[in-house]
Formats: sequence, structure tokens, C-alpha cells
Amino acid sequence: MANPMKIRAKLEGDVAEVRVLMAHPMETGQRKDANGQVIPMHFIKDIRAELNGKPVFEAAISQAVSRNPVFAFKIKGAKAGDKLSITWVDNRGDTRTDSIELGS
Amino acid sequence: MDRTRRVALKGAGMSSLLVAGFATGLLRPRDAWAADWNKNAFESKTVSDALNSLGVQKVVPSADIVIKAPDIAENGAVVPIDITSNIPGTERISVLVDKNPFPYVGTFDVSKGALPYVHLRVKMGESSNVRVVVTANGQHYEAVKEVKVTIGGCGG
Amino acid sequence: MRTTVLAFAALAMALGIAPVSAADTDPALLTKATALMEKDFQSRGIAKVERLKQDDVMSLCTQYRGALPADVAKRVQAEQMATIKFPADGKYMGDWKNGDKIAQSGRGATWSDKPDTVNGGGCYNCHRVSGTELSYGTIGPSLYQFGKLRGGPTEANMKYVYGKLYNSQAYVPCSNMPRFGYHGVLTEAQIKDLVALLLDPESIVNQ
Amino acid sequence: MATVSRPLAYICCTLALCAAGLSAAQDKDPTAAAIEQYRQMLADGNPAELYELRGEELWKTKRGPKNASLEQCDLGLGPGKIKGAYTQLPRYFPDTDRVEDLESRLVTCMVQLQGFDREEVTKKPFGSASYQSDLEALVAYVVSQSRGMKMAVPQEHPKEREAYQLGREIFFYRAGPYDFACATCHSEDGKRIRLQDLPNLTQKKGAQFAYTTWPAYRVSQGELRTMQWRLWDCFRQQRFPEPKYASDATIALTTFLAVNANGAEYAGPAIKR
Repeated sequence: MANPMKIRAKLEGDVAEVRVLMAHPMETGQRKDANGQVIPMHFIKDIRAELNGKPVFEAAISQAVSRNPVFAFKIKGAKAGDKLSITWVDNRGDTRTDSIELGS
Repeated sequence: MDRTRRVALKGAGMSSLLVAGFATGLLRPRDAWAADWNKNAFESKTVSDALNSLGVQKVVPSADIVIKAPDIAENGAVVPIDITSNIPGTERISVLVDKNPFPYVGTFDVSKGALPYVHLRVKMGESSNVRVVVTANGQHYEAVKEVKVTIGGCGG
Repeated sequence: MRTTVLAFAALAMALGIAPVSAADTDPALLTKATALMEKDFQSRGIAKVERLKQDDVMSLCTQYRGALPADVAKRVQAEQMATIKFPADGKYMGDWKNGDKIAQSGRGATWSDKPDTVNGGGCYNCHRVSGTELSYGTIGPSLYQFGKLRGGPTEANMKYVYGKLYNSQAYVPCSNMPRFGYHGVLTEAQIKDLVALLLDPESIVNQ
Repeated sequence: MATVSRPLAYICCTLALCAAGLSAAQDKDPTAAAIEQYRQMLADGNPAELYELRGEELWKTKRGPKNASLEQCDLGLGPGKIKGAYTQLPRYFPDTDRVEDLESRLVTCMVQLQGFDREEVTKKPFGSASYQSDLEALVAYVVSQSRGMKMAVPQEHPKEREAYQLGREIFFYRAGPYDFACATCHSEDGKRIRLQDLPNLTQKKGAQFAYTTWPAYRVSQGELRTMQWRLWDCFRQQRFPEPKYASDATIALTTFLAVNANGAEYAGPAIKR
């Protein structure tokens, strides 16, 4: 089961500066284990951030994003009390959604 | 899907992605993301093939794309990149690492309520240009920044 | 002796300095520490527990914290010099390009290395070697332009570099540098390639 | 990705206990300045936090044959007292009659409170992309509860003092096919391996910087690494045989380093190359 994300957001006026940490191996499919077996690709493909249920930021990424990904982005038109949720889906169909309420 | 997107992202379109996704049982309908996961672009081995797959035919160098990345990365497994686009109407920010085996790293869609900014961390196999392509009003703009990757520790 | 050590340690800690002193170790303490390591370390892969055994150089350099008294240093140097096997064919220099590969590689001899792993010299870990490699260490002196500054591949220079690589302790007692030839970490051919790296006028070291 | 497929880059990791700072002498060097810029960009966004989250969950969850949480674990300040506990470890514990570091103590609690088998718990203490280590997560959580507090490792009990003395001997012990000791790389100021700064662990400043920034998230491995891992991998690169996890020898060496760091503000888990 996927581990939780760590989401942090700071409100600057009506802009929410979001930083998110995701727990994921982001395997490239080019690494070998101790026995010389290729470790299969395993990586987050899609990311979506929603503000009160409305998509505001989306990404399509590859295995070249570093392990345990870190992203930052800025959401417009945010205010204290808004619900920010972030979802990722990986190439095996595993998914995880975490939410926070924006502070003042 | 608006017109701009259709122009910008040819190659593996939404419909083919959905077919592939449902076929392998990986994607549920709610996972039909607005940002295409462009298989052809991601599997391209050169920058020009990747850009072709992304539907980027013509790209104009722009000083309005600000790439902040270290001149030298202490470890290629994690190279932090901060991107800000000052181009009006920026919709998408795409990132490529020229010398990676698969140069295309991803696209960030900021058109629905985000500022034209993203911070990400990428793997780099060797010293290379980091290439940022910004799509704004159907046009494509680019900027590059060289990042040197060093050998570290005792093992190298 | 033991009281002295403890008192010194207490004083040094009070002053905010980690106590380190030359030739001031309690042999009983070292014996106890050695026994502790023998209990708590285990063989893994090619790294066997026997590696904890110290030879004369290791034990003296541990005991004196790297600063040997003059007479001990002189004896150690002479003994170590006698271990050096210079090439039977009288040729000291190999291929500097191979030498640079050996200098770049830090592989070998760890418990995660396979028995057939080709050992590297790990030279860049501690030395600046070529003028172009940005990633170099500073534990040892810069070797950049070594040959150019020392008069090139003269017989004396070649013999010195070969010998130093073979057994550094013969030249600088308690040197930080591994005894590559003495321990069999590098082969004769590899050492020759490294001699060429430092002394061949064509080598990147001398550009 | 070539970076991770290259065995050298994959296997290698620095002997350096620290990967940042301490390079005031190199301020003018453009390479050092660029590396500094790299480290600063990484500092804002440390995946160690993911491990802290998971560790907190593990700490509070009832587990093991005795179906107990670790909330009554005594890390030296009394059962359940976790705030600042790391700043006073390693220390002597009367119940085990032994000096224990954080990791050995966590194992003790998992055995005593939760009924886990010691051998089972310590069999695979270090995680990888395909395996999550509970100990690494628990360590991340516990040390995060000492952030901003001053190191105050006790030297009152005779066994605490002895651990320090033995740790010092181990630090200077030269052996193996490379003739290395810890001191080979860590007893002079301003040195580095490749581009990694080497703290001088025999001096207060170096010991403080290094100790207060471990455990750390290692970007080269994508894992939160503990002090036991740090020593274990140093010994690997020292070409020594393998130190047993949470053994007395490793705890003695940790005590030597920790006591030398006394007085400094704890700042882990950090992020390092």
C-alpha cells in the first residue's frame, strides 16, 4: 500500500505555495538488484492537484523524476479553509490521495 | 479538451491512451487525466523525437523562461530544478534532459489555476543541458541550462 | 598510565576538545577495543574478519596516532622498503590512459564487491590528478602536472613513483595512502599504468 | 537512467559523515560555490519527513506478539518520553546493564514491549527501494523530536565513560587491505573525498556538525539513513569486515562521536548527497 504524502502549503495573499513530498521508488527499469535481475519500471505517471474539488495543477511525468519525488507549485485564487488534495497514479495503477486544509 | 491542446499534443492522443489504459486494466475512468501521458514522447530517445511526439514543430528561444538549477550537481540521482515562465498565457511547462536515455521528463499543466512555476527534481545520467519548453497561446518557447554532474564519494 | 589518559580526557572534554594525543594510548584499552571489534565484526563476502588483524605498521600507527618516534619511524621505513618488488623487466611505465581509468575507479575489496572485481586505485578520491576532473579530493597533495614539475620520466622518478604506489609506508611512515602493491590491491601492470599517468609527458596529468 | 544503472554511482557513497558546509576555506572556489547552491536547493524539501510520518505511525500502532505500541518505550528519560531523548543517547540503561544507542534501544523496546524476536528485528535493518525498514522510520520519528535541542550525552556511569574510550580506540584503529582507520579521513580540517567535505571528528566543531546532521536522507540512495547505517557503510568503504547491527563496538564508536558533539543544537534528520 502506498505511503502518505506530506503536503505543506503557505498562503501569500490569494496564492497558495504548495510543496509536496511523495513516497515512491521511481524505478527506472534500468537498475539491477544484487542478483543481477533487472528491477522493473515502477514510477508515478500522473499527478493532479485539486482545490475544493476543481483541478488546478496537473502533471504527466516519467521515471526520470527522482525517487521520493518533491514538487512545488503555486495555486491562484486560494484562501484559508480551502481544501487542497493531491492525487498520484503510478504505472501499476497504484494511487494515493492526500488532502490538507489551507491555513490562514 | 480545447483546441490549443489538440494542436500542441499530437502523437499518442487521449483516445489511444484510454484504450491502452483500459486494456491493461490500469486506469479507471476517473483516471482519465486532462494532461495526456504521452507514451511516444516519453519513450523517445532523442530530444527531437520527443518534441515531435509532443507536437512541437517550431520552438522559439526565450529569455522569459527562468531556469534555476545548480551549475554542478553533487549527485545526478537528484537534480533540483526551479522553473518560472514570464511568458504571458503560459499553459504548460515541459522538461527534457538532453543526454538522458529518455530525454522527456514530463509536462506540468498550469493552465487551470496555477502560476507558471514548478519545482521538480530529476535524475541525470551525465552532465547535460536541461531544456524547458513552455507552451503559451499555442506557441512554443524554450530555454536551456547546463548542469554538470560530478562523481562523488569514495566509490566513483 | 590509565589515570593519566582519563584525566587528560576529562580535561580535554572540559575544554571542549575531543582528546587526541600521540603516543598516549593505554595499551589495555587498545587490547579491549580490539577484542570488542573481534566480537562485533563478522565476515561478509570477500571482507573476512581476518582483516581486523594488524601488522606492525597498522598497530604502531594506531598506537602512536600516526606520529611515530624517530627511531621507530626509521625502522618501519627500512622494513617496508624491503617489501617492495620492483618490476623484473626493469620497465616502470605502462599506459597512462589505462592509468587514468584506474585512478578514477574506487571499486574493489569491499564486502559488496565480488571476488573478481578489478580493484581501482581510487586516486581521485584523495588527490587532484588531471587538470580537467572537477571532482577530486584533498586528503593527499595535488598530483596535477606531477611529471612536468619533477623533471619527467627519469629512472629515479619512475622508481620513486612505483615504490610509493607499492608501499607508501616505505617513504612516509603512517601515510594515509594504502600500500597498493604490498597488499596486492593493484597488480604490477596497474601500478605501471599509474606511473605513466603521473610521469608520461603525454598524460593528461602533465598537460 | 544512466545515473542509477552505473554501478559506480549506485554503490558509491561518501565516507564523509557530512555532505554540507564546513567549507569556509573554499568559498572562492567556483566548484564549491556551485555545490553549495545545489545543497541549498535540496534543503527546502526533505523526503526524510516521509519517514518521520511513517515512523510516528509505527510508534503509535499496536504491533507484535504482545500487541503493544512503543508509546511506553523508555529511551532514557522515562517511559514514553521522546522529546529530547536523542540528545542524551547513547546512555547507560540499568535494565539491560548496557550502554545503548537509539537503534539498539528501539530494538530492546520492540523485543520487551512488543514481543518481537531480536534476531528477526535486526536481520534487515536498512531499507531499499523494494524494502521498507521499520527501524529507519522509527529512528526518523524519534530524532525529529529532538530537533533544535542541545546535545547532552551523559558521561556519568563508568560504562558510559568506557564506551567513549573504546570508541576512540576504534576510531583510530588501522587495518584491512587499504590500511584505513576512521581517522584516515576524519582527523584533519578542511579535507574532502572527491567533492565531499570530511568533518574532522576529533575536533568539537567537526564532530558537532557531523553528528547533529545525522540521521539524514541520502539523495544518492533515496533512503533515510541512520547512524548505525552511516558507521556500517564507513566500515564497508574502509574495507573492514561487517560490523553487527547495534553491537557494542558500533555503540562505543557512536558514543565517542556523540559526546564530542555535546553542546551543539541537533538538526536532523538532514538531507545529504
